[in-house]
Amino acid sequence: MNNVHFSLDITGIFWNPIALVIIFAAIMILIFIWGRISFNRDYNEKTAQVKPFNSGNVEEIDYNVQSSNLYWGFRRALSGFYTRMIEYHDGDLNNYLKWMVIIVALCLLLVSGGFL
Amino acid sequence: MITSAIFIILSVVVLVTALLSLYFRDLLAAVVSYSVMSLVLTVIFFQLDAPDVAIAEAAIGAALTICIFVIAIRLTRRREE
Amino acid sequence: MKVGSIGSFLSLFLIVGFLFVGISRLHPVGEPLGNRDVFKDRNSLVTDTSNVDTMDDYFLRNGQRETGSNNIVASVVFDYRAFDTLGEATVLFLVVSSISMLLYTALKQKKMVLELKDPETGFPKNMTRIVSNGAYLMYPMILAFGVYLVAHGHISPGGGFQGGAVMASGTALLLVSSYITNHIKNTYKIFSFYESLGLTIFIGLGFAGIGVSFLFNFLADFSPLFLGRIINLGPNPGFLNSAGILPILSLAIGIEVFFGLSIILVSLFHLSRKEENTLQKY
Amino acid sequence: MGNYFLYVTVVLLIFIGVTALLYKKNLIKIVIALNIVESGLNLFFLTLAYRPGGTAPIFTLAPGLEELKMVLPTPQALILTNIVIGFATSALMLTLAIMTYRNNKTLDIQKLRGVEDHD
Amino acid sequence: MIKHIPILLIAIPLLAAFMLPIIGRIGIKVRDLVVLMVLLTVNFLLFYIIPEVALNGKVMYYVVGAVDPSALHPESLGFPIRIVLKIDGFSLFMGIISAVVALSAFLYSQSYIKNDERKSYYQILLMLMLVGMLGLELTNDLFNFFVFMEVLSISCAALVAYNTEERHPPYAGYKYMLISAIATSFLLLGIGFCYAQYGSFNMDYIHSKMQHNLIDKMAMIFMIIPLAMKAGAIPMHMWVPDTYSEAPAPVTAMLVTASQASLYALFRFSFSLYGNPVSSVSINYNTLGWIIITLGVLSMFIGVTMALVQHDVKRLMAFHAVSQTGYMLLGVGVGIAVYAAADGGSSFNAYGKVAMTGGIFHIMNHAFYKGLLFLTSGVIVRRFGTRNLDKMIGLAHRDTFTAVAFIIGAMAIAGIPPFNGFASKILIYESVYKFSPLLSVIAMFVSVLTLASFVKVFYSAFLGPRRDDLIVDKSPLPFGMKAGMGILCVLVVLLGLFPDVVIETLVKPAVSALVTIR
Repeated sequence: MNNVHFSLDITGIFWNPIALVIIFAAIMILIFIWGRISFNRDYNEKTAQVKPFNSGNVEEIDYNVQSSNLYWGFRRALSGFYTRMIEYHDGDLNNYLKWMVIIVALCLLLVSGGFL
Repeated sequence: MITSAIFIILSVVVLVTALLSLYFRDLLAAVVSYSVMSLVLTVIFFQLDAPDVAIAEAAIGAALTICIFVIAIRLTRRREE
Repeated sequence: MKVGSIGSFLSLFLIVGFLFVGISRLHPVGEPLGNRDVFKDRNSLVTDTSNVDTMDDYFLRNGQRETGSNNIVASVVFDYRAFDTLGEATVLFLVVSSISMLLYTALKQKKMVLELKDPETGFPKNMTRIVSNGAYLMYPMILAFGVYLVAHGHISPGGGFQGGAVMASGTALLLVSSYITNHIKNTYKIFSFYESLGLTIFIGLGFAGIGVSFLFNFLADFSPLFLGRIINLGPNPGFLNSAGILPILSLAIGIEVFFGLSIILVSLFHLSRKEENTLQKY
Repeated sequence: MGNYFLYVTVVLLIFIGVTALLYKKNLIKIVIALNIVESGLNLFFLTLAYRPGGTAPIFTLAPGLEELKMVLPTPQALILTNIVIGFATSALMLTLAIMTYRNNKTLDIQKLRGVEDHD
Repeated sequence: MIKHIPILLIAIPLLAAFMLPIIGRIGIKVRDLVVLMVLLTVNFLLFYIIPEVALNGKVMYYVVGAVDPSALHPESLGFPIRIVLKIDGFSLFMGIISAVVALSAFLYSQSYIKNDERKSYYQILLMLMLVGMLGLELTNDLFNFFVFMEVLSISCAALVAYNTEERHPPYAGYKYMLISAIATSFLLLGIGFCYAQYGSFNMDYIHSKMQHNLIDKMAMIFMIIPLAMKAGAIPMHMWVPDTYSEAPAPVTAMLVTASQASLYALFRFSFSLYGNPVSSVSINYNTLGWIIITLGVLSMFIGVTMALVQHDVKRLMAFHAVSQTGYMLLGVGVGIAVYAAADGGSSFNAYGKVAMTGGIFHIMNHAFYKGLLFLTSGVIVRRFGTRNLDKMIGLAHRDTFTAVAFIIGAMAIAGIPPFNGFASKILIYESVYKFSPLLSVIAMFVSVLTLASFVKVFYSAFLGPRRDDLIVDKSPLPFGMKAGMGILCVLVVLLGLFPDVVIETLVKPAVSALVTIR
């Protein structure tokens, strides 16, 4: 316990969480004070602001973005990848086991090739 | 030499019954041939000078396992679809 | 998934090929131990470690002297590797608990059905008197054989597992032949109590030896009258009151295995009995 | 020779069992296949323990001290354990299969994938 | 009495579990108290031996049933004949993780699981799950390892299928059991080959006699790959989301730890059983390391990309479990790859050891924050009666405690300072960067995606207006659930604020227990 300095210091890596927390708290206090001075409150319960728009909507509205569609652009861009991946995760137990057998065989090939 | 011959014959029986128990579409027949396999294995274990294991295999592998298999088949369905 | 299918098939053949290569290179286990000279100096009381180079060789030379059991397999199961046996008993206890937990709701749901004959399948619900009486006649004999196996575990082939399994097959016979599933709740309570009792005896004996070490065979040299009889080394007929805690451990495992397997059988059988009228046609 | 043939049997049993595990669709059939693999493993350990011309490692049954040669006791003890573990495993799997059947009315792997409403 | 601690750690929970059916008839309160006391005792014993094992570097041996339990074998005999338990730094590290998570899962499930007769079976299984984990972490005997692996698998499978009346859980339990049964069968085949070669089951003895010929390498493959499957490495991970999402929440938190136990065994086998980098005949460490790195990087990337598009909250978290396992595999894999490098260990000392430290520290962090996240998911699912994220909103109005716990867990898993995920991830990033910059960049990118997917969960489930009509269960949060989450919350924050304390006391001894040569 002698070399404990409350900071992470291992062979070239330095990281001090306590200092970060103190700095972070100081910044937050500054922002809070600044916000008390200059922010104006525009949250109003009587406008459409309070309506849900992400999940749990009562009526279907055209700007409804459900949480499963949240990263739709990402999914669209990688649609080929995702189709393949979801095909692999089809819940079929036989396929799950096949992968293990394939990996075992590949590693055995590495052994026989003298690589392992 | 005699023991070798016994081993070879019994091994062939074990392999055939194992294949049969996977081949039958009727699960009850499959379970019965599995139990035959277990019984023949018991004889092999006895020939391998392991009487302790042979008794255990006879009681558990050939009797109790079959019992729960049959109950399970009774509770589900008999044909493999 | 076509690629995976073909790939796994090829992989299977590859693995089998490797296994064949592996088994062709196996050297006979324990062959260099020169077992023929083992029993020359049988009556020396020191531990025989000369030229012992494998574990099994040590067991064969010293097992009889250290544990007082003629059956070396029993001495390995209940003394040298008794901790494995404890784990294995745990597995059985675990499965009994899981099956009780999983079937709890299903067993509680429906009312008991007591029809004599299933109209759809035509299976008789009660066997004929010959079968059930025959089973009743057989049952004590099976039990007696099981008890014999348990009690003579350290002398002849047998022991806790085997005896318990044989006795449990008697339970299966009784269930199949006469359909005793009344009083399921009481049966269940009694069986689970005895199962816990067997396991508690086992682990309690383990704790009893903790002055030296856990599962230490403290009765082996304790008293010649109580389970500590010194046997002649080498081939001998053996005595029931030798081998220290081995017979008690064997008895505990026998109780546990018998009641545990019986609980599994009774609960599964009871479920099938309950659902019989909802069985589909074969 | 017979010894070596038993090893071949072991490998073939494991091969048969694993193949069935990979290609059979019925839950109960899969349990049978698993039991076959376990039987192969049991046979493997006992064949390792076997020595031609030996006797069982029990002194009550042994012949005289001369030419006493015993098979190895440890694998036999382990296989005793493994047999009970195998029984326990298959009992649990069959119970789970029964519960699956009660809830889904099928035992076919491809019909009960369990991920239908996720993708 | 201190020399008996290794066996007491396993035997006390076992005794309690065996007697629980009898104790349960006395009264429910007594039963709960007994289980709580046993779990506290196990925790206490583990923390009690930290100074001796971790700080002084002593290895505790326990020979079960011998005349002198701390002497390894009779003097003139070169090998142990009985089962040996061994506690070194790594075992102790994993044991502490298991015991702490088990304690909080038990506290949580006291309120989460309905209080009927099934609950005593549930408690038995939970305790035996802890026994299985502790057993396979403490043992030094291959067959005993197999037995405890079976104990662990069977209890996990039964607990996964706890909700038997719902549609999917029994089949999920079947899946878990089949996967485990196959894994343990292959493991037993490997153990058989080891026994055929060396006539013993003791890991240290086999390690000292290891010849590294073809059969040994085959046995290694048969032992390591099934363990990787049980730890959930890609491409053998597909069972993970299927089973984790169907289990009750506290069980899922324990399942994460069970997977870590398999990971422990993988590292243990590749170092303590096969590791001998300075001998002339040895396995090729570079290849083995790259195999593990490849599995790890694939796990990280595919796990997180699959998690991003899920809309089942528990399935999403399960994919994250796969993804985070990749970090550990990456860290330790880099360590293995440079373990026997030709430069005489200078690269290993420069960054390989740090990578291993990071990877192993990540095991602890992952077990805690992922356990915490799964416990909060239990609250979410209970409140809304569904696992679908589309049907959730505004839980933060009602459950502030859960929301705070979720934020802490999510920030920890995304590697945001000052939580514990960052402390281990920075070690992995920096050391892996010296090994291969690309891998480090991938690891950071995966962290970003992790944050993105947890933002999605937080946004869907906690933010938004209050909607009481969607909430099924309106009862206040019970004390037990708060306590379970609270313990893990505190640990996550503490590990983040004082990472060096844990690294010095627990992680570095764990690394040096694995790395015996250098």
